[in-house]
Amino acid sequence: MAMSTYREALRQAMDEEMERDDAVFLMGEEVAEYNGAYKVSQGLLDKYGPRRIIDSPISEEGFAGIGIGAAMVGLRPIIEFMTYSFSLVAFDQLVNNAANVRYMSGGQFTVPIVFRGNSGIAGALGATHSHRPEALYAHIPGLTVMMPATPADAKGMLKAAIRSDDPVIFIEHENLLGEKGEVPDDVDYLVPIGKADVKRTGSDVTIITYSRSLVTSLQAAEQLAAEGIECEVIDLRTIRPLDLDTILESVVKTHRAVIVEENWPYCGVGAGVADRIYHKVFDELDAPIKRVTSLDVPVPYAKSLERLVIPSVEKVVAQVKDVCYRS
Amino acid sequence: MAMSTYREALRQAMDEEMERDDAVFLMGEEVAEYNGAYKVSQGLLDKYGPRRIIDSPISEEGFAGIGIGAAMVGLRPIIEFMTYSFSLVAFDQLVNNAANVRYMSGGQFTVPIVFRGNSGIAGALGATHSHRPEALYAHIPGLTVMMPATPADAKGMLKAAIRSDDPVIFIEHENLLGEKGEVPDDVDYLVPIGKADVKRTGSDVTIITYSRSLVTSLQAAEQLAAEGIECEVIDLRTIRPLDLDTILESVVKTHRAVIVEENWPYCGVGAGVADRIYHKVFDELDAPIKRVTSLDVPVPYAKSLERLVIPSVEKVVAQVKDVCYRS
Amino acid sequence: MSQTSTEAPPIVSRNTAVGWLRQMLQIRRFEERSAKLYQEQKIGGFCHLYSGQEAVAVGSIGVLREDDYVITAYRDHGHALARGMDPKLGMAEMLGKSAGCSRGKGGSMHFFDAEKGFLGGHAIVGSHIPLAAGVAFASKYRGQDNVCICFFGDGAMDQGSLHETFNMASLWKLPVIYVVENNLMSMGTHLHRHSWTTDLTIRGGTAYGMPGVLVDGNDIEEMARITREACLRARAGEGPTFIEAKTYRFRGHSMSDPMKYRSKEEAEKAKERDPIVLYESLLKERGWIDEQALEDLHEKIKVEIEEAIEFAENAPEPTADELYQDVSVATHIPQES
Amino acid sequence: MSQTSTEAPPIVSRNTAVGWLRQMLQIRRFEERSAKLYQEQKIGGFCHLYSGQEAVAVGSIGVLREDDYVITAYRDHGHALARGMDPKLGMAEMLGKSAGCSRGKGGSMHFFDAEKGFLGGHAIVGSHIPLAAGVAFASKYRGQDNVCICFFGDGAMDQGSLHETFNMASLWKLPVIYVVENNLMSMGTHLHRHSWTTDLTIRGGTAYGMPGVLVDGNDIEEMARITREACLRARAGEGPTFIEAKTYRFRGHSMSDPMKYRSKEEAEKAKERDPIVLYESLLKERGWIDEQALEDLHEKIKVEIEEAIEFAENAPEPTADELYQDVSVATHIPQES
Ligand SMILES: Cc1ncc(C[n+]2csc(CCOP(=O)(O)OP(=O)(O)O)c2C)c(N)n1
Ligand SMILES: Cc1ncc(C[n+]2csc(CCOP(=O)(O)OP(=O)(O)O)c2C)c(N)n1
Ligand SMILES: [Mg+2]
Ligand SMILES: [Mg+2]
Repeated sequence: MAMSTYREALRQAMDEEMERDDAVFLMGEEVAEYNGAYKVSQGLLDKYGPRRIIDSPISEEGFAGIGIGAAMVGLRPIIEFMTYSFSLVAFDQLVNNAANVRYMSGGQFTVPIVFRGNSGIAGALGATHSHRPEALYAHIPGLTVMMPATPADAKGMLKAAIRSDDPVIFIEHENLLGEKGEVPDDVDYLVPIGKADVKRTGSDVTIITYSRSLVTSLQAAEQLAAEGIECEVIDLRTIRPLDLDTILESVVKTHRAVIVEENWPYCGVGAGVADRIYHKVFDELDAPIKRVTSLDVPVPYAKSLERLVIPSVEKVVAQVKDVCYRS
Repeated sequence: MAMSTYREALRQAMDEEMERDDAVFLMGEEVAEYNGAYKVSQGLLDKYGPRRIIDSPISEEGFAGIGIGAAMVGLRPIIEFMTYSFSLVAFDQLVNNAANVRYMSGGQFTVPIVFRGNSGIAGALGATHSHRPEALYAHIPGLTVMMPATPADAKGMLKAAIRSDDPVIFIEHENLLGEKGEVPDDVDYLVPIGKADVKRTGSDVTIITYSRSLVTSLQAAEQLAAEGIECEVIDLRTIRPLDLDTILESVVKTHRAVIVEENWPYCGVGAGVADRIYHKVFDELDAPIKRVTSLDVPVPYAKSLERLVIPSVEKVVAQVKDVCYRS
Repeated sequence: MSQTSTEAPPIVSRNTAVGWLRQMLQIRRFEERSAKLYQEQKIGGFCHLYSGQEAVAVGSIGVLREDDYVITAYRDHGHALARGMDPKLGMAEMLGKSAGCSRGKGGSMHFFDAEKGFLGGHAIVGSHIPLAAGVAFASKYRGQDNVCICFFGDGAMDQGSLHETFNMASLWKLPVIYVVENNLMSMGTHLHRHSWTTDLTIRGGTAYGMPGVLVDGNDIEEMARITREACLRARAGEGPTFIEAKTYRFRGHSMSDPMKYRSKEEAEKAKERDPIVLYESLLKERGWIDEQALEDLHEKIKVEIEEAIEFAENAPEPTADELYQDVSVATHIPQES
Repeated sequence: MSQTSTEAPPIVSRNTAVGWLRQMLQIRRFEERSAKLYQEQKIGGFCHLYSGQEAVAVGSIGVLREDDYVITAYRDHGHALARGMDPKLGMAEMLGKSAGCSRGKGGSMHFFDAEKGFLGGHAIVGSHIPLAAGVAFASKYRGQDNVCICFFGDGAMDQGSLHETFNMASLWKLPVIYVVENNLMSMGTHLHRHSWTTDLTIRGGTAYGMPGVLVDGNDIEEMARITREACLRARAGEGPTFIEAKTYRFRGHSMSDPMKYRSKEEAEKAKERDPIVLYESLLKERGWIDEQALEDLHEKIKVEIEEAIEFAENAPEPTADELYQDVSVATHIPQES
């Protein structure tokens, strides 16, 4: 165990998996000579050279497809989107080719590929550069969607994603890149795909969250604890497939749930998760599930407005009290 | 009032609006000389000529963007996707440009455009050609999403969409094109955007549905009536913004709801709607909401398998009985 | 486009030549019968026939090595059979049986055959063009000299995926061969109405610094000769080649296309350059095949295709449990409540 | 690229020339101060400076008519100011105030000014290229002869949207002018590493049957002359023109770019061809401006920009109720439970 940032943890994961398997390579904009627009791939070109660390033109649809083709014949590409907002120009490749090739070929071809990059409402980037596309991809059978919130998970989840034989949509958060934490250095440290993690135990309310919203949720849980409300905070980690068991186990215990996410409210991940909880344990709920999401507007540039759009500790605290019928 | 097919109704809507306003034009693949891959634009080239009925190359991203640019300076484009599965290669244009330009320009530019085409699991087309993208677009603030289920609505909704000053994602269903029904010929017959329609009244259960699933739902309602269960069938018509009032009014009356859709189950429209109902009238529900969706797999080619994927009358009947605790 | 080329010493052995003719006949017959089965509604969905273009697939795929790769669009029966797919598997796929080449999950537009290095059958126009470059990237990455050949239509020239991929393929000298089958039509849209120029070698070759070669796609040996040269370049690490194969599709765009946009005359004239008829007479000229042998060959193929149909019709329907199979390598967990 | 061109009789009047110099100085100053404000964290997000490329925007936009349209990418301050945007509005936008040119909702990358026919400010690389063709389509549709000029960088040459749009613009002879500002870098990637050729006139002109004109983007009057010709073609219904403006960006890709990929020498050498310095000396040569007038001009602009900053800093923050404004023309109904 050593302290590393989320950024370093991601790099360690790629580094270790590239050492382990020559079939793994990294391709994307500025990943090589620039050492990554967000420095996630820092040093990898020096270590692995231009054969395996490849700078691409600004051609997301093209290089996403190149990755898929390479994966169909056995390589294990890591395709970096400088940010996930730019995955929208490659959308068809991910949704039609990566997700369908195995099924449409009756299992003859597999697509062991990882698409990774950061996302989120990262600070005055405006509507085009602040997408949280997780719901768009989680909707699609054939894709796995993972979103780490801590340095340790970033490493263990990315290593698991790279070793997965299926296409993984791996979405990081720009504002978490600098977060520090203990990160295991065992080269076989893997966080299993499809397993949520209870980041804080509590008996009164279950907070279900992922990615940066975990930080917000844990801060809220601290505050609430001081006020005598014990929150259990579940970090989904994998958005598809959803670890419903872990969620239900907690909700059946607390009988109350609040979902916190940076996603838009309608037809997003939170709605998808809420629907499944209600369906399974409707009678266990002492109150309707409350949700804290980004507001339903394109993301504005002005920081003073952007601040209002994203989930805040105050909003989480308020919703938790609400499900507890307290104020 | 005259009998027309859903296809003819769509054509009438475009025809009438083009007569009314020279700023309206139709662009897409095979819309002109071929008279439409699905014959929706039959005869329009003869009537309006190549200036206003324009055949495009297979360049969805390009002509979707051309439509948006033309709309920014005051034209009112109707952009046809041969099928909505092909909108995925134009995804960025719809989600980033059409949806955001007005907001990002502080209201200086508007995008009065209609993107239309059919979608659905239409019969042995396979995974790439059977997309139901409504949830992907309904998630995005700035877009309006409309899906007509009857000839009359097809006409009134499309006319309203063309007159709207905002970008509309107008999704037809391939298997409804031949459906016949009474269609008003009043040139100002408009179905208001954002208004659902109670297609059948009943007191026991509320069935919430849209597009082709309305047909399935109404058939199920018939059967159930024979067994003494009266279903109220709500056709959402507009997916975004959702007409929550009409839904809640019914649910508060029946205390039971079943959502029927061709969408995938996770993070789809049904989940989005269920979440909002629970949030508003949790205590009014005598049973958890049941859902009938397409199964969570890429759409297979074999008809024998495809049949299992989509909502069937049997499945709807079973779920309705389930929320009534009957069998 | 004349046939002078084929007056030069033949570039194939008699056996190979007859094998190629056999494959073209097989494809033609496979599709004529498919058309019938489609009308009988035993085949569903969209069904795009290759009739008239057979020489493009057979001639080019005919010079590949076993370890090379082939990928194409939705008009894929010809390429699959040319690559050696058993027509039984193809026909079973058309009928949506689990014995099909894609286990009944792909259908006419999504044929796959891993054993033969046939990577599909892709129905979103242009979407497989990057995949082909990725396959070629893998060969280069591994230091192998096998190549990937990718077929698409003139309409696909207008997709952005082509542009992005061609720049990278050229920049990185990937061992890929792109063949545009220019049948002059993008569905119902004539080439001159969807492309700024009717010379596609400019759009696909010059524009990306690749050799752009125009070839008569109905001249099978010319097709083979040009493809062989492209393979040599690719294997030598000299990068991609763009081949424009001028051809003509005899049938409608798909089974549901009435072809109003074409005169009977045009269609008739085209039939005069039927690649199969052309090759039959050439082989006869060369004394490589005679009437009798030809008849036997036609007969053999009739039988083969009828057997394929019989196999397909008798094959069992996929069972419900197959629905959730092959979504992913890891056990698929349906997100269904 | 020499300046012989400008030794020919000047194509502009003295007043216009001095006005252009004034605009270039305004842009330069606007951005130098923006850089400071960014470091003070008064400006957020991504901020891409145009310093070194001013002659491209000022020279080309300088010959447009009032009813023409301008659209560009995220490196947009220069084009907005060249089109006559009030620096007060620009600076207020940078500071995220509702008095800004996009009401504080767009930011540095998303400037808009409807009054000036400035259509933004687009931050997804290549995504505005089709919009420009659409604007030109509208002019043609209406039988008007106004044009749309669209600016983008060499990196955008690699986006599929360009390919799809250029084919249609050429096919339909749309009155659009595409200007690639070739500053030889796509972020940290040199041109030769992202484009198969460094001659972009082949990729943007020849490849689409448009005239492809190479011009020294630091020679403002050359830029104006070539653009004027393109406008004439467009207004005459002869279709689009592709202009490759060779230039150089003095600063990093964005404010957060340390520019490790460049040597000090390279940067220094580039400064020798600073378009502003070049034009100042040219105008002095011509006796169109003297030291004194030049100093006054610099001073005037300093004052103007300081006033803009003062205006921006004193402008009120947007209020919470503005958050839901301008999502749509119809009242926006938040789908929030
Ligand atoms: C992205 C996309 N847009 C539209 C379609 C519908 N479509 C299928 S084939 C076709 C015409 C293609 O023509 P061409 O590329 O010349 O191939 P050909 O049919 O002539 O073999 C069209 C428009 C599609 N499948 N994918
Ligand atoms: C589709 C997309 N991919 C990636 C990015 C990130 N990005 C922004 S600017 C840029 C480089 C663009 O270079 P160029 O087009 O030459 O313009 P310049 O910055 O030189 O003006 C990149 C990669 C983006 N904004 N959009
Ligand atoms: Mg064609
Ligand atoms: Mg550049």
